[in-house]
Amino acid sequence: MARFVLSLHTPPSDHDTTQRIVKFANACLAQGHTIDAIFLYQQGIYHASTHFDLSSDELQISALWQQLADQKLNLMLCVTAAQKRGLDIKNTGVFKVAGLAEFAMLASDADKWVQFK
Amino acid sequence: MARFVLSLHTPPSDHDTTQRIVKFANACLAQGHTIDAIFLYQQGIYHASTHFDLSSDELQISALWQQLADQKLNLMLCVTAAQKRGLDIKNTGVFKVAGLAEFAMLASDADKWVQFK
Amino acid sequence: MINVLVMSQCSPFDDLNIRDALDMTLIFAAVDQNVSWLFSGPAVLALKKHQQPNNIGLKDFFKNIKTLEIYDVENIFVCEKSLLDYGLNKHDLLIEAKALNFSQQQTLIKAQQHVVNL
Amino acid sequence: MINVLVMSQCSPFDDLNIRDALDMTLIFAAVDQNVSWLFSGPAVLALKKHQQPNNIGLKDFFKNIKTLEIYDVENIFVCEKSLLDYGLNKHDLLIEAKALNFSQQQTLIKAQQHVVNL
Amino acid sequence: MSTLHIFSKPLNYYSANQLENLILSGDKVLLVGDACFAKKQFRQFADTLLILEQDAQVRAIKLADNDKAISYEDFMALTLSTNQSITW
Amino acid sequence: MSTLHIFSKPLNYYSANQLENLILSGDKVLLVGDACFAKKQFRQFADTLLILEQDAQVRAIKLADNDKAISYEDFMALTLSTNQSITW
Repeated sequence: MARFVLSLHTPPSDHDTTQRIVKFANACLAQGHTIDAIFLYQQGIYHASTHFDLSSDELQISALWQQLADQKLNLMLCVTAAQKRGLDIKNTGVFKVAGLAEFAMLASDADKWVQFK
Repeated sequence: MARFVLSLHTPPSDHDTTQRIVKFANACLAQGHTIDAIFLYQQGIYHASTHFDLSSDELQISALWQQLADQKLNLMLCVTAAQKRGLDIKNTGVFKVAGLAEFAMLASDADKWVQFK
Repeated sequence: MINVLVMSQCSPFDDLNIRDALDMTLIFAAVDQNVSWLFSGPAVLALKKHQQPNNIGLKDFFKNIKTLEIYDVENIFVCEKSLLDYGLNKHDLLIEAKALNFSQQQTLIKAQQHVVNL
Repeated sequence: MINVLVMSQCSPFDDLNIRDALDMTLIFAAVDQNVSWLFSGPAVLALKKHQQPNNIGLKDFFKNIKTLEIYDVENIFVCEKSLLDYGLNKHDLLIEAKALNFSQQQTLIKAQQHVVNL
Repeated sequence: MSTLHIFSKPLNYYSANQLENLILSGDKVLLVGDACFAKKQFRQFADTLLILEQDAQVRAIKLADNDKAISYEDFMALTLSTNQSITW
Repeated sequence: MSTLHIFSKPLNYYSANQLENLILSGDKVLLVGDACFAKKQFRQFADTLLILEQDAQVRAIKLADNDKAISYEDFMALTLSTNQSITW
């Protein structure tokens, strides 16, 4: 069984990329592989906002991440990327504030790093 | 004297575009022209965050907007763009939450609409 | 009444660009301006029939594009060359749109007070 | 120790892309991996000397790029063709960087465990 | 030694001149998202294009004989069977 | 009847084929931000390129005889002296 890290670089308004990383993560888990982290970087950090207000026919961003968190997936965001972009790092929902070094160590130990953007 | 509206479409991490719209706005005001609105749309809405944490050698996003607000400039953001992108619309600092229609009416009456991105 | 042109050049699911352009077009119509919407490059694919984004959880904004007709937004234009580039003809499109060559696009642009690129 | 390649293709002041790539490169060096950074397209301009973004209030990240040498990050590569495209030669660059032709870039890519495009 | 090249947008979003020099004949080219609309443009990079089936389907894209529709499980397996992936 | 065309990035960020058909000889082409690096690429669109002076200066860009450096006041005046502006 392989170990993955996934990184997300696009903002939550990119619904298409969002559904893709979530489906990819679910496929990994379904096949018994390990995902050591999903890491929000660049504009991806805005996914950790707790203030989405989406109508019911829209992709439900927060619910998708919650569903991955419920499976004990390690959801991280880059703190310096967030601070520069105005994200409230005290309220990041299911995402854990982390340093870039933490992710780099996980990526170094992983078999595969797949970028989504 | 002419009447302008300006719209900003890039996120606050695009420091270069940010300095440009602010300098353009100041040039308009210095020449005695009117700016009926600066409107945040698309990724631009993140400029209305109140959570920036930027080191002192970085472009000071919030201070720049404050300086324009002090000159009584009408700073607006698109509420639906903000809701979809996870901005906390109850805390938007010097920016006023507005509908797209409000901006469209101002743009219709303005001599010039200049987009920044 | 002023002339406003909304230009779209992004692919259909590139962020919310097409939807932002749709909102902008509808709102200028709502405040009684003479609004036009020009699709070029991969944006012409936003007018392609039979797409079903709801199958992967995405909003079906093609339904909303169809409402343009209901709201009497009639100035919908597509770049003729871009249709060709993506192998589309007028029958493949969701709504009625006038195909413009480059010289007609120039004329359209020159007639505007405001042009916005979304 | 694994091989990680950071690729930059954005222009210097396009959002924070170059700075994000710099952070990524420095952090992989800090956690003792064999990291390389490849600049191509307009990203080669991020290595151009004598730029002074602080004159318009922007952070002078070129100073930070120079620290790569201090942190012993030595695998800095530029696309030879892109240097040509932007009229730059090696003397115009802030730091020492090896110019690679396409075949050398292919070899570099094939040697990596991870490739990240920022 | 093959590389997986992932594209999510039509070709005009990328610097094409560089791509044709960095994608080798043994490499895999995967189209996801809006890149699925632009199969013809990407054909120059690989005889067989891999296409994420769900993304192509929702976009009403007809696949040609030399297109290979793949599932998310296949996508994941591809990242394991290649040496490295590049998301362009 | 002239249009102001504003570019902030090098040409590869745009669909060039379309641009050359939409920029007319009487139009004004203004380069700001990182577009200033790419004067040579934009020369095809206008004999005289307008260049935002501050943006060119911080990028250490030398101007040619047929470049016209302009201030923010000039930029603003340009939007008034042309019929419409397009920020590409």
